[in-house]
Amino acid sequence: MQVKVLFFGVLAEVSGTGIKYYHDVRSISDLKLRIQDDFPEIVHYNFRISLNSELTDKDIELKSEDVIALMPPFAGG
Amino acid sequence: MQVKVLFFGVLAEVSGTGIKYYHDVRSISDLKLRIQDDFPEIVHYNFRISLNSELTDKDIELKSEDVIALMPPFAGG
Amino acid sequence: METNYLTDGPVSQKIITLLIEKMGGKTDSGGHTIFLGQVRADVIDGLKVKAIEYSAYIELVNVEAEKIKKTIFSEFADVNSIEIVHSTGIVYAGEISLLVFVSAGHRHQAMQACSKTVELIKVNLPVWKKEIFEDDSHKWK
Amino acid sequence: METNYLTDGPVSQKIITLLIEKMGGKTDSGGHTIFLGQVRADVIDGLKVKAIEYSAYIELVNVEAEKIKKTIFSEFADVNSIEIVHSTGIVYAGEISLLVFVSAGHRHQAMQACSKTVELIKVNLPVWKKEIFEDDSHKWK
Repeated sequence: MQVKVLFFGVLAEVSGTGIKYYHDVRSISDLKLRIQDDFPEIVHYNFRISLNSELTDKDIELKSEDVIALMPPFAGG
Repeated sequence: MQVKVLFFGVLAEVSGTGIKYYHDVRSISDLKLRIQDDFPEIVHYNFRISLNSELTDKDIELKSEDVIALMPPFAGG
Repeated sequence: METNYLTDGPVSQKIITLLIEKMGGKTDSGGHTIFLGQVRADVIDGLKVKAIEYSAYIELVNVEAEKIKKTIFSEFADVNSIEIVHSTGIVYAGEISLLVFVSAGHRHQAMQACSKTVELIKVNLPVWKKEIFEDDSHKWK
Repeated sequence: METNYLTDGPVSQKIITLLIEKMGGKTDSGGHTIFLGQVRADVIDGLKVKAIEYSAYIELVNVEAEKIKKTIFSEFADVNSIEIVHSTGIVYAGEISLLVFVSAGHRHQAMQACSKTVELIKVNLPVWKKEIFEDDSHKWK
């Protein structure tokens, strides 16, 4: 299975790329650890998670084709 | 001496004309009585008075060239 | 008589456009709040409003509009500019009869100052309106 | 992706003009309140802001903007329409990056609903900004 991870705002810069694919991730908490391995400095940033365009703060099991977004505090206007 | 009286809003219609000149009026209260003689139905309307573009509720003595306006409640916007 | 506050007929799209362009130049403004008052086709005692005819005491409008601006500037330190345009004469239903345009450094004062300006206009601006109905009868308000 | 809520670059004069024309047709509206957010040439640590680059999570912007409109319509019964347009990409100082356009039967709800819509956008719309300074350095906000 493969999920798509979107990095927004300053995290797009931290990740070097706005999009990254991860394989064989079980859950959101699992994914977070994997991302932290790739980009250790991400621990310095606050962000919220959305799963398939829905904000969530739960640790949900992931399935193939899921889209997870890492979103720093919004700053529109 | 002569003063100029402006009738606004519904009072323009009541007075039949927006402007009328009065001669030899001593004060605002004197003027009000004179206007009431000319247009008796004016007693049925609320209005405020301005003297030379300044709102006033005092009984001021009038002098030649004074401009008095009779203004029903404002209804802008 | 010259005035910055009254316009003959409806407040035109052109006036609004020019104001927005003018305000855009000011790079210390972070927010503009614009209120547009529009003539409604209200139905009163079975008759529909076709237009409103506005009349104004021009000299006093100028005096009172200046006072309103002074009040707003003194209450809202973040406000950079205030524009007020009110119609005189006939304005048809669906057309704009009042524009208030407030620019400020930040959004809260832009909103609050615009709102307060509109309220002060309602209370203090010597303007009168005559509702004109579809059958050409009328009613003073 | 198609969206009603995002525009590439600054919110143009043309968008504003079209909205005002569109709203004018609705003769049950007595007031429109328009908020325009503008990029300020702020000076931060001695550097002047030249532009802001906005980025957005488009799919979620659509979801959240719909939610905001639903919230406003349910709280303000007198509101007839709500339009939201936010910029993506580069917007220079003095240009408009946000438009909120609320029409209502009467002025109080038009003002309050517009104000609340702007606050909800600030909190809920997934948009990010990068301030770009005169020397082309930048800072995320």
